[in-house]
Amino acid sequence: MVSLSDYLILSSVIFCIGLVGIFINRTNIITLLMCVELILAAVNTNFIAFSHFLGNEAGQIFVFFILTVAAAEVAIGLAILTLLFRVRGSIDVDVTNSLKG
Amino acid sequence: MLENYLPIVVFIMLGLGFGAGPMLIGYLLGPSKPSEEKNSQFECGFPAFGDSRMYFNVRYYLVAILFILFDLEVAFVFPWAVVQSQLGWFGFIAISIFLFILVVGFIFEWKNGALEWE
Amino acid sequence: MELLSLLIWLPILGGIFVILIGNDRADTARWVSVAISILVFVISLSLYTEFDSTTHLMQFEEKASWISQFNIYYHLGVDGISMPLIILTTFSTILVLAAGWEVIQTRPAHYMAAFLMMEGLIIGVFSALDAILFYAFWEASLIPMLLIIGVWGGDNRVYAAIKFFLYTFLGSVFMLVSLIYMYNKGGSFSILDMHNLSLTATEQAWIFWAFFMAFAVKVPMFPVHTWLPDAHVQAPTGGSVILAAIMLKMGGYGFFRFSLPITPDASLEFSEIVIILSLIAIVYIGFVALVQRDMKKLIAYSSISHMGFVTLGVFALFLAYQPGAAEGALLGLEGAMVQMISHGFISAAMFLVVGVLYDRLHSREISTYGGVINSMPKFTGFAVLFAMANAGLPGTSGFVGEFMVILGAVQANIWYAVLAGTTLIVGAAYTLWMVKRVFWGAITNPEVSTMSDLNAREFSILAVLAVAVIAMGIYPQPVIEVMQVSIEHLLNQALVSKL
Amino acid sequence: MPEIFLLSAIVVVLLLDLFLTKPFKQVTYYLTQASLLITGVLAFSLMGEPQTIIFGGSFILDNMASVFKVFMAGSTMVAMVYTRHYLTQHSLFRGEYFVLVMLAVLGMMVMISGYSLLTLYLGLEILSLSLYTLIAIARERAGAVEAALKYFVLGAIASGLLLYGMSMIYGISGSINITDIANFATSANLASRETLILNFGLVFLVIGIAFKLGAVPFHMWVPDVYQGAPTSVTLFLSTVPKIAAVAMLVRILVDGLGAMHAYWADLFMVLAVLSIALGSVVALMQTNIKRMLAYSTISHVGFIMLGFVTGVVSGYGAAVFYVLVYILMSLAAFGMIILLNKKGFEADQISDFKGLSKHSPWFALMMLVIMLSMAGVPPFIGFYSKLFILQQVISAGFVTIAVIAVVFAVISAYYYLQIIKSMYFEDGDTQRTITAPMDMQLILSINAILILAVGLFPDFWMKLSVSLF
Amino acid sequence: MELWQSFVGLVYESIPWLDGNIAAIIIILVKAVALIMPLLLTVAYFTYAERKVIGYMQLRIGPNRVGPKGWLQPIADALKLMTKEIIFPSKANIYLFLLAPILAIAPAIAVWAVIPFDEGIYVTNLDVSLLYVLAIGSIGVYGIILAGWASNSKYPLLGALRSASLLVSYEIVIGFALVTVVMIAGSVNLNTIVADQQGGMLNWYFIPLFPMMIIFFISALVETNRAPFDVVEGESEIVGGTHVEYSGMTFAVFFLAEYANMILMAVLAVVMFFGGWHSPFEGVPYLEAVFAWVPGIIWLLAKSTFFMFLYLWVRATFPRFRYDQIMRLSWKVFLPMTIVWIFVVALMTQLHIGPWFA
Repeated sequence: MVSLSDYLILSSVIFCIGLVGIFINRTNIITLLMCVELILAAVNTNFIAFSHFLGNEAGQIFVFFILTVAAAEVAIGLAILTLLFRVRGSIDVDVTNSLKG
Repeated sequence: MLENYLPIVVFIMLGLGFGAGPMLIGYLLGPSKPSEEKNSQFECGFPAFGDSRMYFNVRYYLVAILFILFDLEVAFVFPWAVVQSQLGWFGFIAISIFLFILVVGFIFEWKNGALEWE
Repeated sequence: MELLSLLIWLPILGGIFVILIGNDRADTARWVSVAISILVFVISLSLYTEFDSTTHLMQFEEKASWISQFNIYYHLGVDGISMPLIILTTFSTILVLAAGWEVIQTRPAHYMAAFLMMEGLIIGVFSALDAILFYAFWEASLIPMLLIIGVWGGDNRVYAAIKFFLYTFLGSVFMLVSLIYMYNKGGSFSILDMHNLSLTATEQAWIFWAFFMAFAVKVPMFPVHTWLPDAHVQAPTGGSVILAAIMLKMGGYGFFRFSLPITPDASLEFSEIVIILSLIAIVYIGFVALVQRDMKKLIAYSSISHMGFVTLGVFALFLAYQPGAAEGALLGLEGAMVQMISHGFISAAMFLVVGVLYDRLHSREISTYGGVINSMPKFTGFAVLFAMANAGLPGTSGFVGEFMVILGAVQANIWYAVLAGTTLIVGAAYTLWMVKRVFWGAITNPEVSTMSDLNAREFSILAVLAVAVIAMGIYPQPVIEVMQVSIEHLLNQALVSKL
Repeated sequence: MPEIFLLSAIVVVLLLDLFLTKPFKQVTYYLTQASLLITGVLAFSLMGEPQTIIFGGSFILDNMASVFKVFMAGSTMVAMVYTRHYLTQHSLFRGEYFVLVMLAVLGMMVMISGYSLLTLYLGLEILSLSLYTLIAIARERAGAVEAALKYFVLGAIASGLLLYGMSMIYGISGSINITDIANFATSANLASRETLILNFGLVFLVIGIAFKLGAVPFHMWVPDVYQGAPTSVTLFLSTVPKIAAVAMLVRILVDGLGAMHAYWADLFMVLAVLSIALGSVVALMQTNIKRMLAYSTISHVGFIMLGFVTGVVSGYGAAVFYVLVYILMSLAAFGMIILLNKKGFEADQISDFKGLSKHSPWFALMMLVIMLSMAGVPPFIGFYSKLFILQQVISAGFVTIAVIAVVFAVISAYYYLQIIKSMYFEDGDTQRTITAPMDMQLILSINAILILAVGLFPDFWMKLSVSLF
Repeated sequence: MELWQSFVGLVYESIPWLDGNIAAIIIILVKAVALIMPLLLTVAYFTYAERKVIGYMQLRIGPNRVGPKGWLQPIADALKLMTKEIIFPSKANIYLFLLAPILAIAPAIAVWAVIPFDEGIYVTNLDVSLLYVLAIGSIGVYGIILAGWASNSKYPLLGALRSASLLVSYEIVIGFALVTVVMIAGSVNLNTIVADQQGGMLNWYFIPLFPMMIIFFISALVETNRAPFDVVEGESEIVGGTHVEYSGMTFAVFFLAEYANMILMAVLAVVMFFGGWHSPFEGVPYLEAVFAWVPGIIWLLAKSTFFMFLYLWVRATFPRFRYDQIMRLSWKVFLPMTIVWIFVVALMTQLHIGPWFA
């Protein structure tokens, strides 16, 4: 049987991949977004695993909402990306450098 | 419970196999005589011009975004739908509020022309 | 309204009123503000007349709950130490306002208002008996000064203004921290309660240095004095006067009100350091003043040097004190007080003198002038008098304070006294040399001959000051009398160990 | 409940705005103001009610919630007054703007009243999503879009981290309700493994919250967003959400994990000191006033966090007081920037303040008050908030921290002085006049005067802040 | 059923060294073969049927050369496709290019795992089988998008974009339409849904959900890129859309997926709205007895065949829609309709109307 810690290890691995991806990715914003999604996936795994092993649905409900919010986030994120593409002609991380102090 | 999912895994594997297998067969059986002309991208009879990764209408994005949102609403409605007959009027009112807000958003999109497609 | 509140808020509200009058009605604004300042002065005189000089207790007390979260009270009161300073403040303000009469043409109403507000705030500083109230007034008084220097100052005013502000701000935040510390320890922000708060030696040391940061900057003492020449030089005449005459006294007052009574043991322990710094200020800065070409700068440095006497007098008491014979210590303390007041008159006068010259030729360089006596004989008379006072000529107020301090210092250590005494020579040297170069001799600059002598306004201002300087020089007794008891009390506080 | 009203109002305004023709677009604005007003009144009417927890433990009504909501509605109204001027000047006036603001307010209200990890998270996201969109509302400005993107990406990461922490807390405590979590955390017989996992989750929660607050080293978005966003959005986002963030912090860390205070206080202390230091120092080099204020915000946030380091009720009260004060000041400061905006002219440089004291002495004076208050000079309100925090910090025994804080406060005073310098000591190149409508001028003046007035009589507010806990 | 049980028993006995898992997998494989082989055959002959039926409708004969009456035509087609060269466009991303057909066909096959053919006849009985169908079904979009993208050519990209937006638009509609089904059945298990329709035609869901049934059917046409909604291929506009660059078996796989999906949609329509394996004559006094011998699976297949025929019929009858018309249909007509109908069904449930909401 799959144990709780297996899930937790899996989720933490996903989480770390997401996090590392964010920090080493210096080129593409879409990749950034995908890394964020990875983090959320890790969180969801966590919640569901806990929920399952605790016998408590709150975690699953939470996941439901996280998914929704993630979707809304993606919607807005893509919209912003589109805008950025329009004003900049590119969606590389490098182009977001006009704001400096 | 979980063993019910084993067939699913097997079927997905099979599905992938049914994709890969025939192509492999085709690759083995068919001839392979590539030429530059043959391998060039399709164009209506003249040499390809421009970048095929062209800009496309932002409406496609819009549809994608709307899809994400509405699909999620569907996902929210499903659990309710399963048990709605047992929830009684409380469930009805709750989902009404939910759908009402959804509809408000829908009207907003509609009025803003997000659903127009020229 | 109680007397002290009236003294604080009348000028502040008056300032707002003057702002409302606006720059367009400049003359009205001028008259109104001078009227207010005179009114305030008159009211403040009743502090003196009704003052009970037989007690060290706070008088004219007012107490109302202000911030009950921290037991902060709107608590005012004066004793013999603060009362003279308040009167000095109200007095100087009139002079300053009058002195700025025609000189200030840009935004005159704002100028006047700034001074009025500052007057109220400074009176607040001197009369606050609650530490936070004190701190609030202390900091708030920076704001008008900042603007006065920055808006109406000289070419380098921005730098000077900001430097002035930041120096004093930096110094005072440490004071704030230690005030809070004491509040947490004693549960009260009342200064009088803090006097009785028992503190360990370490705490006292920290608190002492925190206070020292605040007050030493303000006084200013030797290593942290550099803002003062800039500020004085760049400020308009009125600003310089207020700075020298009053704001510096806030630092000295702080030593009297906070350092000595709250941290007596630390004061004792570190008194030598302070004394040495004071002596450096007195001697070294005196020499620095000697080489100045800018009159204002020269006076600024001489101010630092003179304020050195104040700190010297204050901290010499620990060395001067001998059991059974508190005379020497008392002399030093009183001398410091007297020195503060007299310096208030003298430095104000000196800056006004320079201001008069500056109004004529728009130059503060000593070398611009020469033979001013030829064109401005009346003015030269005053100028020489004040210069003498500045040099500590007997018969002027300058002599009294310095002499008392030196007497106190003698009790402490003869060498301190000797060193301090040199300032009489150095001070005489730079002041008289300046006088010689500016007023005597032949007219080298043709413009000097065109200078007109004092007008009635200038004359009356300088005359009043001259009277004050001489009166205090000849008969300082009234001043000393009112502070006697309070200072004796302070001495007791300073000498009783808290450990 | 005010939330329900606000939600209905949002729907109404959203729909109404769709059907309003151009000449009547202002109706949206007035409706927004009315909705916010009524929301505030409703929240006010709930004040003093005993604490109740509803919706299965996921929603709390207490005094803190009510006070925060009232304050939030009020400050949003003020922000909207300023915003209208900005929007009309820059042709950004759209109905969605106001709807989004109201949505953000709704999200914040949920955050304030949220009493389970889920409601808190949802509130946070409603807020964040609205803010992302608001920033990008100036579609054609590269800076704004870029700011939106940065805020979005970092905000999403922060949410992710926060959620990860939440999942850990949920996993170990078995509940997402703050009440249960608190019971779990206070229960005496925690195994060391359980404490470890709680701590593990806690770290992520703290990081997430620090992100949202903009504390160093999670502050990267703050300057860019403040600078890039349209000023009216910056105004909104620099002010009101701070209350909500603090409320969330209180709910999770104080109410829920108060027993773990010893653990998170250390983290907070580091974050706070770093924020104060970096915010004060880096701001010195800014020429863009929005960016400068961003760094100043970071340093203010440091002070707010210091209040939570103390771990006592009055310390939390001090933090809350600081937030309220900060919002009052920040509103006024950005209001002043907006005031200088003219048709097609985006005032965002410190040099835009040059010579303000000449042509508009009144507002120069107001700005002087605001800046000095931010610097913490008495008698303005900013001083008392710092005083309160310092008092608490010292009373908790962290004298060194207090000294560091005040030293950096002095350093930060320098850049506030830069603005005063521009206004008073320098002359502008061009004569600029104030074109703002009277209502804005009036509200802005009142706002600035409040900084002084509350500064003279801060007692009530301090007591109120402390009474919330 | 008994036969099956004994077969399973036989497997277990004859290969004693097998542990349970491998045995289970083998059993599943056997089931899969039993399911997929007929499916492929159906696909093959569905293409044939299409050409024939449309041919007759257009008064021509259709394929008639290969084998008697052209019966071997599908086989010939398959052989031809197999021996064609697979062209890899020079600018294409080879891996994605090849992944696309796989992603297209895999869901089309995987979905069948949960389809109930008769009471108790299914590969697996998931509690969430309907969700599984929806979830797996939407993966098909990736195949199309990837195909368009990986080809790195204009027409496929255009086709992919169009296709993707169409698919997702109609997926929402299908989702909402199926919500109403779930509302009545109170379950997302396909078996339960079918079982719930027991008791004669009146109990089938297409009666209370008639509009939804129509919407579902039309959406199914769109989802499978069938005429009159085949703008994705749109030979006359974008010369075959996504598949332009595909040849030989790569193309055949797409083709296979499309037809498998069509069949799937037909079956789903039956399962959702037309009582699945239930006989239409249940509860009808005389006929019920007459047709009692017919196994449920036959009914299911018969009904499905009707729908498959309907596909062809529609194709032969209607002209192609314009793209914007299709989009408008989904967003502005179907979507509001489904939402309204959700309310209606909810109300009917609360008011206990008819035999369906007792």
